[in-house]
Amino acid sequence: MAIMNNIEALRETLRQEMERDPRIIIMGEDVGPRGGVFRATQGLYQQFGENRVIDTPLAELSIVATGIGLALTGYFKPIVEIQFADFIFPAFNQILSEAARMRYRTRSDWTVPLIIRAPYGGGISGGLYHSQSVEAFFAHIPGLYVVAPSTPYDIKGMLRAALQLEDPVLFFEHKKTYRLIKGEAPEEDYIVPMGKAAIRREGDDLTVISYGLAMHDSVKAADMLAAEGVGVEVIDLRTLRPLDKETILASVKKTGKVLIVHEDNPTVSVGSEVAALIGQEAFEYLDGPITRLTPPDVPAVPFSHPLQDAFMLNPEKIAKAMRELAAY
Amino acid sequence: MAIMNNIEALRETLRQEMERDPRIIIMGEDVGPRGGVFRATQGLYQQFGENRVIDTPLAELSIVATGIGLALTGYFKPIVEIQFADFIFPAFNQILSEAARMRYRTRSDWTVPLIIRAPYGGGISGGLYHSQSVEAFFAHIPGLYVVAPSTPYDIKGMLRAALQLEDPVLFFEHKKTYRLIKGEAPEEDYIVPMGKAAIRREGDDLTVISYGLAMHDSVKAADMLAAEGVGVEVIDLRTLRPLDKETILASVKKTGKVLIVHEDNPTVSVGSEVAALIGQEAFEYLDGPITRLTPPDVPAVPFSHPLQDAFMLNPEKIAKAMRELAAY
Amino acid sequence: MASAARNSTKTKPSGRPSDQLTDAQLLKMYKTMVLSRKLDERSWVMNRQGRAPFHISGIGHEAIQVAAAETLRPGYDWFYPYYRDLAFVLAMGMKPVDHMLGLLGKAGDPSSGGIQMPSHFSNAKLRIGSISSPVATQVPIAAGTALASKLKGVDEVTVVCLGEGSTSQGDFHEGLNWAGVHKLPFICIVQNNQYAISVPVEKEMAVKNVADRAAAYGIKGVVVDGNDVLVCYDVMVEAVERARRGEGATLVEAKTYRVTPHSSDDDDRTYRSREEVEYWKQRDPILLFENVLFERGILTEDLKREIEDWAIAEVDKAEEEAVNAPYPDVSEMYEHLYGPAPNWEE
Amino acid sequence: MASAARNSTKTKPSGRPSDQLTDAQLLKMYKTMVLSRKLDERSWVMNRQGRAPFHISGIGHEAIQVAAAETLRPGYDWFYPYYRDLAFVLAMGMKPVDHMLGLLGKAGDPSSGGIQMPSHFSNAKLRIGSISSPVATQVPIAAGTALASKLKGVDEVTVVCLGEGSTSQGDFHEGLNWAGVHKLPFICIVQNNQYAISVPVEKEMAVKNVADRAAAYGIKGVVVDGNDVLVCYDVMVEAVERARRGEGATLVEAKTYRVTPHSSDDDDRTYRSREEVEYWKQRDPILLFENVLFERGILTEDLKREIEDWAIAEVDKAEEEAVNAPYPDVSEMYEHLYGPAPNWEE
Ligand SMILES: Cc1ncc(C[n+]2csc(CCOP(=O)(O)OP(=O)(O)O)c2C)c(N)n1
Ligand SMILES: Cc1ncc(C[n+]2csc(CCOP(=O)(O)OP(=O)(O)O)c2C)c(N)n1
Ligand SMILES: [Mg+2]
Ligand SMILES: [Mg+2]
Repeated sequence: MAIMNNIEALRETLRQEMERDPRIIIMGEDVGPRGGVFRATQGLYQQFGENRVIDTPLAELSIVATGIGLALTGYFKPIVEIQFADFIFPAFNQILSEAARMRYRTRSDWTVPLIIRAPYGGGISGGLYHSQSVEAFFAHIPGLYVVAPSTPYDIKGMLRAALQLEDPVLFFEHKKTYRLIKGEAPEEDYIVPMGKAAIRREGDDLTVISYGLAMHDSVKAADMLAAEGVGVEVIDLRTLRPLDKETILASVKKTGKVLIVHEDNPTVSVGSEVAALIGQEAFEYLDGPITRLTPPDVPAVPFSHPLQDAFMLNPEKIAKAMRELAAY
Repeated sequence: MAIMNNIEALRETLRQEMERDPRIIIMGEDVGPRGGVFRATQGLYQQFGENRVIDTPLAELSIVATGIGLALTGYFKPIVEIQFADFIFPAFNQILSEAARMRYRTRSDWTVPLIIRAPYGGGISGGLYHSQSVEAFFAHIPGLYVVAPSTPYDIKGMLRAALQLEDPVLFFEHKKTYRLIKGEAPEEDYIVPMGKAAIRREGDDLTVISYGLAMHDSVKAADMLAAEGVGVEVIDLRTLRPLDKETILASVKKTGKVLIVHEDNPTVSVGSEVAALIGQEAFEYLDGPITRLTPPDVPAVPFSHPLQDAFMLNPEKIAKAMRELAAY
Repeated sequence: MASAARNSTKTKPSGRPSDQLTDAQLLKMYKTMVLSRKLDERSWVMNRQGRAPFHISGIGHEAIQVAAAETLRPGYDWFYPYYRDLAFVLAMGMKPVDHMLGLLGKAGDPSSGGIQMPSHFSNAKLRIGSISSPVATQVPIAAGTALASKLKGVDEVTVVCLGEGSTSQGDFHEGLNWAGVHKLPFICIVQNNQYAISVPVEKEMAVKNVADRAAAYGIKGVVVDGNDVLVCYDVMVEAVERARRGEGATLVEAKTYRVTPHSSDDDDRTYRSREEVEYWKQRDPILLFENVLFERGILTEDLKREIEDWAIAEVDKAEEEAVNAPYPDVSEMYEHLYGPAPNWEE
Repeated sequence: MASAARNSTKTKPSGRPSDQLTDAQLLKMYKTMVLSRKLDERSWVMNRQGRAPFHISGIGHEAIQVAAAETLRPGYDWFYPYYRDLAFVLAMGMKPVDHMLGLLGKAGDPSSGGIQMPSHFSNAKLRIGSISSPVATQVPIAAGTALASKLKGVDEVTVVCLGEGSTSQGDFHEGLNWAGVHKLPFICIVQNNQYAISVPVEKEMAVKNVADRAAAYGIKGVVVDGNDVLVCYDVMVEAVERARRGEGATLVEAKTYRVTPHSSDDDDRTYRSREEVEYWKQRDPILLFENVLFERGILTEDLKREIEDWAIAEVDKAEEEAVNAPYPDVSEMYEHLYGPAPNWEE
């Protein structure tokens, strides 16, 4: 089985799926000859031509809106790239008011099979506006799928799953994982279903619920705790809307303790929702407070190195929180 | 003491404060001769003239952005009206990326003392796009104050408080309460501080945490429960960011049971955050699941009457949830 | 009303496309305008009687709408309307009862099954796109649809409507920019009724004509008297032909007037004079069209009355049908959030 | 370099505003351009050496920037820059070390204390507005600031810069619309360097000149050779005077070229030819200005070398100072979220 990193998995899947389905077209800033600022679309313009890999004006509102208009016809399945998740907000109204509500407001007469890809997350000296985690805003919106795959296997499988849906999907890729995370990604056709979390590591003492880069750090921290005799179960949510309630609740019922870890700022976040879910539906099984670990509740990752380091999560910080909760 | 409804309290406060402080200007769609579609600014154009009450182009992005630009100079304190909260999303990027981050990214060299008023909420046959609760999106954003006063007293006091701040404030007014809710609003100068919840009704058996129209319904439901011998404490959050943790936690520690009630859809909402807070910081005091009651997790209030009725909360639905939790 | 009669009244043999309209077509257009007007007036009445919570009116806008529709192929071309496009959607094939069902929030409302407010038209079979309430969002969406036709290599045209006030939104700018960059088969019709609710056009923009904005996007801009159905038709024929031939987009500005309040929630006496409204009532597009039809001998007083009676009867029927139609079941609220997921569990 | 010398070289007594520039002014402008260039080049070196994580360059854009600054009153007029405006902010009063501190994310960075990426300029005392990364947001904000000056009745001018690609954003449209509607003392300078990262201008817009967009807003539009500092000055003088006299806004399009990659993360060989870049290097604004200054006898080879040495020494000093400056304390991350709340507890 091929070993590749996240960006390679993404690129390969885009290419394979475009070869298979002529309705797929890619649009975005610099996705053409340049191949994307992170090289997600490298070679695709050359292979598929300017009618299927379209460099757009610098205007996210209309990148998403024209994607909606293309999708509505049924002629095409657009995958649009937002260059950095931080720049998705000009398109917020189009995503919320149009893409997410089209099916509901027309009783499925019109649907928007649109994939919006966006690199998010910090740790790459991107400062306030090239580092943001933006998933909370979208996870609040009925009508959207929101996913954050973080392994090559999942990127492949979830992109394929997204392409099979007739609904809009927000496809968030932690940019720091693009080259950092390597793993197996089978050649053959497979999908990773939406709404299914993965258990990355089993354990009986404590459940960690995470996603993205923080999930990888959580696995490392769990390894440290294992050496200390504490069994930590690490759940990778993968899909942030809809949440995989069964997997979350089953694990918490088993361990009785839960630590929620993500890079997004804490207030009104995906972590809040996971905590609320557990507090309501697994209350009787809890042996300790529903604990959250996130960066501080500040606008986003500061540029300056020492601040960025202090902001970002890492295995040590997570292990510390695990220890405290395990000792509760 | 004068008895008035919410819209009267709003209008009177705007007038009084504009008389006091010549730096206050109002901008928005139809705020001028028309006096606003809900009449919040009625008479102000006539009294203060077209340089202080400005009818704007139909463009929320620039209503907020020019408000930011006016505020930055220090010459003015703009209060901008978004005609319906549903239409705030074109301005989302300006609010999030500019207003909310200006102070942080300039170490307080530049500040944005801007008030953004927006009528929100359903029950007025507004359908999907004239009924939304939008507070969750903003409550996630560090750098913003988010308030949802729902009595004449609080509208007066919190608008005055907002005008004393040097930071952006999202001022959400439940439009169904405009004429429905009446109450005392003193003549004299007073403020209701940001970040302080109000206990609307005391009780020992159960805490309800709510805001907006749902809070008023919760008080009615609490009255019903009192007749049944259950003491319900009703907390009106009033400020959604930052939350009044002390008041919330103190009440929950007293009653051991908590029901969170709001009109916004549940997933990744203010209710999620309140639940997460309690699950982490009052865990040991809980005698029952952290319970949430909201409308269904669908895009917004449907137009058709039977659906709207089924969507909206009311005292009966809330009383039912109270009873169930009390019996736990 | 034989074609001879029509030819005899053809006063200007100017080679205008509208000269080619047959009497039957002209009468069909006239009838649609009258039908829309009666339906609209009835909606006001029902609102004032407390039987419909909300109505937003297209009265005064019928000429440009019906003219434009006459130049399109319903069910082939794509149309993104706005909330005043009652006459437009009727001309494209929607029925009076469709509007009435929406007005009352009934289950059978084909636009949204009672989910949306009235006049938020949609009809997938007719390729009438669904509109939301936030204005101007439909413009860049329509550009995307036009791009789809172009990429697919079919000669479909996409038409999108909005009000002049809504051209202040960024969505308008971005949509037209795409139409220019990709030379799209795209027509944007701005129905300039001189107000955005209460805000007069001078406070919305510093240009005299919205059509002047076309030059910013390298597309064609045309101003037309939106109350004159025949010149509207002429302009639209040209725009549609250009679009079909792959020659690019047109921004059509139809100057008109909203003789009613903005919506049933508005009171327009607070911001404009009765004289101004009266002036425009004299320029009513139906009145103007009638003059032409009378002049050409196509319409007679009798026929006019006949058409009005027919229209009222249609509206009566539609109202009755809608009143008797069921409301959506409450379970509907939970439906249509997501499509069925593929069968992923192997 | 007495004024006599200058007059003797005054080849075109055309009544152009730039004819009134004294030798001292011209040399000051030249020095700022050279200083900016050297600082910019050093930033590239430090990035390539792995000492600075990111740099975004203004090389090639110096002429319009320095010319525009020369027409403004620093600390009185309001200026919203964009990330290529290194020469502009230097001309307005920021110091090389200010840039260096930002480049290295040091505590003393006056723009953001190391919170923002480099070249996200801000200086409240100089009335240089803070910029974020999402492009074009500054345009309607700047319109608001210009409105403030107008409402207050002071003759301050607001200048805002952005790239041509960024004019595709709705923010640009909305900001310029306000400038037109309110006839604001507002100047929008579009630095058209023909690319938005890799996307050439033909894919961004269907008009030849961004300045053509001015007509959509009822404001004045001017195209200027952005590499010719003197014609830039001429155009800006007129725009500033119009603004100060209350005659309204101007959209100035300065045609120029980005001779470097978009940023230190870019590789421009993937999307444009070396010949194209070479062609534009021959049209370097500093080179062009030197030709004029040589011709007029204001600059000599010796003086040129002297100025370059001075600039490099300034850059050396700035670099050293910044390298030795402390990083922000981690506690800084938690500060400046909100201002101190008034003392509300009575
Ligand atoms: C984004 C947004 N902001 C505000 C509104 C409220 N609103 C509805 S219609 C309207 C005026 C529209 O004016 P115009 O575009 O000229 O169209 P007209 O109604 O005159 O036909 C306003 C402000 C809205 N629907 N959407
Ligand atoms: C809203 C937004 N989208 C995307 C980006 C990423 N980005 C940064 S600069 C740039 C190109 C800007 O081009 P232009 O406006 O022509 O300015 P130039 O860099 O050429 O001076 C892009 C796409 C951004 N900063 N903001
Ligand atoms: Mg209008
Ligand atoms: Mg450029």
